[in-house]
Amino acid sequence: MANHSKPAHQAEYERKQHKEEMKQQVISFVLMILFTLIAFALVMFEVNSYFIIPTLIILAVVQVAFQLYYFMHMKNKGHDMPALMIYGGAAVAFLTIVTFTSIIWW
Amino acid sequence: MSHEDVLNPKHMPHDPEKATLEGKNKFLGFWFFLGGETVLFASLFGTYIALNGSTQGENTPEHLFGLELVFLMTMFLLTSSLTSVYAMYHMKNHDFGKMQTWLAITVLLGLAFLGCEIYEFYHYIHEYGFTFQSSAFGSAFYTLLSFHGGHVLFGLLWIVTLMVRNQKRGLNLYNAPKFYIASLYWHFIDVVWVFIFTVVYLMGKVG
Amino acid sequence: MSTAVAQKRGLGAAIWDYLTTVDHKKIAHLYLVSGGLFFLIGGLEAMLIRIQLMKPDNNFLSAGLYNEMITMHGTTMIFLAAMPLIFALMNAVVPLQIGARDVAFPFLNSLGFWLFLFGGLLLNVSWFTGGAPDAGWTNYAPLSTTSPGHGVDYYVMGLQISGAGTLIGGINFLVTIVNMRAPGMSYMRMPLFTWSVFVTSTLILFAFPALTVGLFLMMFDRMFGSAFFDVGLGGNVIIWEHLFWIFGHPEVYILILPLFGAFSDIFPTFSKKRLFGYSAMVFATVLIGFLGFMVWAHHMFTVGMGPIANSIFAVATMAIAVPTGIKIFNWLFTMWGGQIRMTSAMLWTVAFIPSFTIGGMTGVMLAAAAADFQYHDTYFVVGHFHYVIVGGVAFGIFAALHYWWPKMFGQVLNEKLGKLAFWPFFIGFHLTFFIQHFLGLMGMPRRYWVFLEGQGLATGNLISTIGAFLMAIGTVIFLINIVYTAVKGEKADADPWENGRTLEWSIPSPPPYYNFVQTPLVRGLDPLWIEKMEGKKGMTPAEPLGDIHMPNGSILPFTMSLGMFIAGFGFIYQVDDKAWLAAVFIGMGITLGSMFIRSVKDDLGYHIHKEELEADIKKGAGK
Amino acid sequence: MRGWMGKFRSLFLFGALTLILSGCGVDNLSALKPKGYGAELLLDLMIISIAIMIFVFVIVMAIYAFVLIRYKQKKGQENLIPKQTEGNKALEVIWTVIPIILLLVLAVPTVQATFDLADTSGQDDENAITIDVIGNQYWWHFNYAGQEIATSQELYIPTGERVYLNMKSSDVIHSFWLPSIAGKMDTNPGENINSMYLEAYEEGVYWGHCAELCGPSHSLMDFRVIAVSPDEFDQWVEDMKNVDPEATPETASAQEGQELFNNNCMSCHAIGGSSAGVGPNLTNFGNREKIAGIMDPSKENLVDWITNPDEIKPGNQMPANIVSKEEASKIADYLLQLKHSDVGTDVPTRNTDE
Ligand code: HEA
Ligand code: HEA
Ligand SMILES: [Cu+2]
Repeated sequence: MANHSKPAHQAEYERKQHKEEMKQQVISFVLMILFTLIAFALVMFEVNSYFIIPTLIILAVVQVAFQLYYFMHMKNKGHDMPALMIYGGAAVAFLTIVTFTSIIWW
Repeated sequence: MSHEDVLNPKHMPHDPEKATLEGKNKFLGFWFFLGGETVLFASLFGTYIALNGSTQGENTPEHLFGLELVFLMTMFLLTSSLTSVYAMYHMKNHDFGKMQTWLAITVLLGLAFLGCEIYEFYHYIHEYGFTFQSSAFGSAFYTLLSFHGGHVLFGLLWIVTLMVRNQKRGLNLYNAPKFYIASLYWHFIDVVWVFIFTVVYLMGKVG
Repeated sequence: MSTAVAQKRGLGAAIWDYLTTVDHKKIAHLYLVSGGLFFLIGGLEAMLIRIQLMKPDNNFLSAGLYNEMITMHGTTMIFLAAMPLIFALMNAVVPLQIGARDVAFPFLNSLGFWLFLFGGLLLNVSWFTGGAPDAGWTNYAPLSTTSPGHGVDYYVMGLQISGAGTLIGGINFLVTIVNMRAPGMSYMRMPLFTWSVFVTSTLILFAFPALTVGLFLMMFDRMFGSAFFDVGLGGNVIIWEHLFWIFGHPEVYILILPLFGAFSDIFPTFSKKRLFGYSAMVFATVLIGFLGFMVWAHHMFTVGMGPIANSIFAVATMAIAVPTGIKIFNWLFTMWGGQIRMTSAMLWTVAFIPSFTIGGMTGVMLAAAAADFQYHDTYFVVGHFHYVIVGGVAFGIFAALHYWWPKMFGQVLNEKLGKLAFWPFFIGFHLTFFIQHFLGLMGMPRRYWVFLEGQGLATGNLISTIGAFLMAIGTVIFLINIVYTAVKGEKADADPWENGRTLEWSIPSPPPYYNFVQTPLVRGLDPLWIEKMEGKKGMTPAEPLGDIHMPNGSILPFTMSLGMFIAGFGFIYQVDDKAWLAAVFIGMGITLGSMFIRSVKDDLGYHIHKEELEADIKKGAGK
Repeated sequence: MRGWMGKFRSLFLFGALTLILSGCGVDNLSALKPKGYGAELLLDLMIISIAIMIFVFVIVMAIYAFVLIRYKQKKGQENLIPKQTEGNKALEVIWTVIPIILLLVLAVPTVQATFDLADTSGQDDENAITIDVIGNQYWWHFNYAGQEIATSQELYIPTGERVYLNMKSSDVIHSFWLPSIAGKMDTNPGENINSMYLEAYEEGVYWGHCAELCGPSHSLMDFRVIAVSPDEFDQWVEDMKNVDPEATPETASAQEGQELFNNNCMSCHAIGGSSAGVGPNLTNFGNREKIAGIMDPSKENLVDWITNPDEIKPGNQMPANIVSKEEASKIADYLLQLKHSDVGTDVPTRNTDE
């Protein structure tokens, strides 16, 4: 399990890897802030169009994907089961929301 | 792996949060729990959307919501997500001190968020007389928001407990998974908030 | 340390041991005993229902009491009897089947049990405090939100607490199955019972949160003046129906799938043949679980969702017949060409096939949306679901208990008494419920306190009541069997059925508290059978003999749940008197305090030393 | 094993026998004896599905019986190890595909019938009869839209014509079920209205039930639908429009009863007109098939009801003991002579033999 005698260069390599990952995370953070800004701007400046609601939703979904894949490391190895369960939950969530936005008002 | 190894490892592995079986179990179990939470919040969102228009003719979303505060809250929470990522970054580099620092910043941002939320509720109740009981919309709004706010509060208590408890003993293979899943929880709270500001506030304003 | 406690003996020590245990085998006992008691209570309620419906215009129960009776019967049977009995089987068997020493979260396992038990107790306290819930187990708003008294409040709090326990249990088993399998036990080598527990746990994970939310909304409406279901303030009563059934339909598969799994293990054992179409069975299980989430609105065909929604849900529902049919035929062909031995366990299993098939078929008939305008809320539906639930779930639990009893208690249940219990129950079951389909079509709605004279319903109801008494006789004989077997006290072998195929039969009955001295190496499906066919006595170990790490027992799960129980009363009665909020604070204080202790106290468990194990092997633990 | 199967068979025979004994239920109540368009359509659909189910069941049981008889372990075979078959692709495909086909066969008429019964577009037609149905704990209110007619508990419709119902509830959810004419539909509280239609083939008094648990007296929330010929129906409409709520009754007792009724009961009930009070509209009460939907229309029963409604329908809204027994008797005299229309009194009632 734990590699008890870790050579120095290995540790160095891992640090580098972590740094690389951190860089990606900062980038995704910047993008998330950007998406948020766009979303708020669309609404605040009353850019009225047919597409505003779908756009808002897409912005939110992309942002959430960044959270999940970068911040929560779902892109990394060993996340098959977490992904399965999150997608399972998301599928049920989707059905639920569709129901409550449509047939509840028969 | 002996207890001695878990509590005072001579060398920290690459992924300290997943180095022990207990850690792996916690990690996976917590993700599964988040899968369930997804459905929980979906049910709340569904209810909110269904009752969106049931305002009894007053205090409609358009009328109530101000986006400035919401924007501020969003920034607090999104940033706190980044700071908790920094904390985990330092955990992986086995730098306990920096991890604690970043966690502390995360906690402060979380508190700022909660403060804004409490102010917002106070404002609605006292300025508009818009309460949990005034209409089905009111019930749905406060329920959804408070479930999220309750998660924030719980997350804060959790992280603070972990920080205080482990202040003296530093990072080890026993507490690393605990820190890690607390940060997962924190990110999930952020995910929910993204949908809240989109569905409740922005779409509410658009009408 | 549980060894030390076990040696102390004495009743007090034994009770303390069970209060603090985190051993999955003991938790299985706890689930079995409490689930069994609740089954008797639910059964007693069923008997009272049947006595009331014995003849037209009967006045045995009053109208209000009757509604309480059906509500508590349904709720008790589903949440407090069937679910925990299933959890008993899961706890007793799954870790053994995958070659694990314990579940992934022993502490949470115990917490799940105590939450369930305290939730169930809370629900049943309502009988003594002025009236049980009376809005049906489905608790539709606004009947439930306007129901006077505190009955529905007990429903809400009781189910919320026990539901939390179930959710915890579900996550625990998911992680156990993913992370704790013995070397060589790939997913496609898992016994079908384990597979179906996996799928069931996933269903629990995704279905229970919807109930949780529904119950919260109901609680807020009843206790804190919100307006989710108050049409006067813009609320919508259909929200409850959707939330309930988004949970409720997967729930019925949560009930049946583990028993499908049990049958899939029992058929091969008593036919001496491997399961026919193993991969198809796995696939069908997963597919049933998946489809189970897309059909909930078939309970709402008459709500007025419109023909489009009705048609979609009708067709989706029918689709479930396909994977279920695959299972039925695979079971039949497992027996085909085998050597069938009719033990009591097999008797229940074999009886399940026609019974459940009838229930499934009436299910498909119900799924024909338009025709449901006639069936819905009539005794046809009551007939349908008792056929699947009693003919599937109850038969399954009886079968599984006979099958795994030796593993759980170290004794084989008496075969003669086993069969003697079966016959009255089986005949009584068909008598009770077959006729109900016709009663429904002849114009008898369900949840009817009385039916009137001159509607042609008297004979059928009388037959139905007689059948229920036969079922009671069968149950009593089963209880006698348990006592008789315990008193007689004959020890069972490790593999008492001689043809055991899966890992649990490779270790003593009952297993030592650490299950496996050495983790076994799995070389294929039905690992024990493979070794036996190669002339070996038992499994080849995958590791050298070494220290075993074990978790510590803890009283905290008990106190956490107790806290919730106390807080539950506080929530219920603070409506009348705000002083009861004190109970909320005390209860939550106990719960959160226990959680706090849990999180700041290191709990690293202990080790069983090699020497101890070697001594055990001498006594026969390794086999 | 043979004994086992034998018992099983006799069980089914027994079931079938009881079925024959009890017939298919009583006329005008049983869904198995349709007297209207909807019920007939649904029975046809049921028969299709039952046929499919019997087909499948016979196959399952045939394999089952064969396997259990043929492969039961015999004495001396205890050590035999059968061949460990893994599966059989061809067989598995067969028992996947055949059910799919059977289900498609069932799905098509299901969808057709679902759309057919949901088609209430006919109510836009000018001549269409549309009735508002309101479920209450524990009685039914019927309002003939556009005509100043309101009744309770008993609904008059013409035969051979589609009558459209627009349904809702004033309190909890109820369900309007008329097994021998049409299916059922829930009445929900709130804004949303459900629609269905009735089309009765023959004249008759049809029995309906509330089918959604609605409180302690749920099982007593019965109603009647009286189908009469279109001409008679027109006559009925005419009669009902010309009700004089103030008409003076003949006997002295009834006159006193009227006085008492006006003073004590009118705050909730109504006679004539379309006002939906808190309680049922009592127009034409003297011709009602049943009192409160469940009791024979004798004076004795009516007095019992007026003095102690809670003992007859537990949990209902009508207060007990507002009047004394003597007063109730006079009110009963008044109510029982309220015969505003003779239409329907000669319609063949339900078949009551068991
Ligand atoms: C263990 C529990 C369980 C199980 C397994 C099922 C299984 C099924 N159920 Fe059932 N159901 C309940 C428990 C269960 N149900 C309960 C408790 C209620 C009432 C709740 C309440 O209102 O209180 C209910 C109510 C209910 C309704 C609503 C009725 C109403 O209220 O009006 C419907 C409607 O579609 C339905 C359908 C089905 C179907 C299609 C299946 C299918 O899964 C069945 C599939 C199986 C088979 C079909 C048999 C084997 C298959 C073959 C041999 C292959 C060939 C077959 C064909 C081609 C047909 N069920
Ligand atoms: C797991 C689920 C389950 C099980 C096993 C059962 C088992 C039985 N059920 Fe139940 N039933 C439901 C779930 C279940 N039911 C549900 C969900 C409803 C709907 C409720 C609602 O409408 O809201 C329902 C409704 C229901 C009704 C309809 C009521 C109505 O609509 O008005 C009827 C009527 O006959 C009935 C009968 C029975 C009978 C006779 C049994 C028998 O099989 C029971 C056999 C067991 C016994 C007979 C136990 C005998 C034990 C003793 C005699 C010893 C007692 C001693 C002590 C307590 C110390 N049930
Ligand atoms: Cu269902």
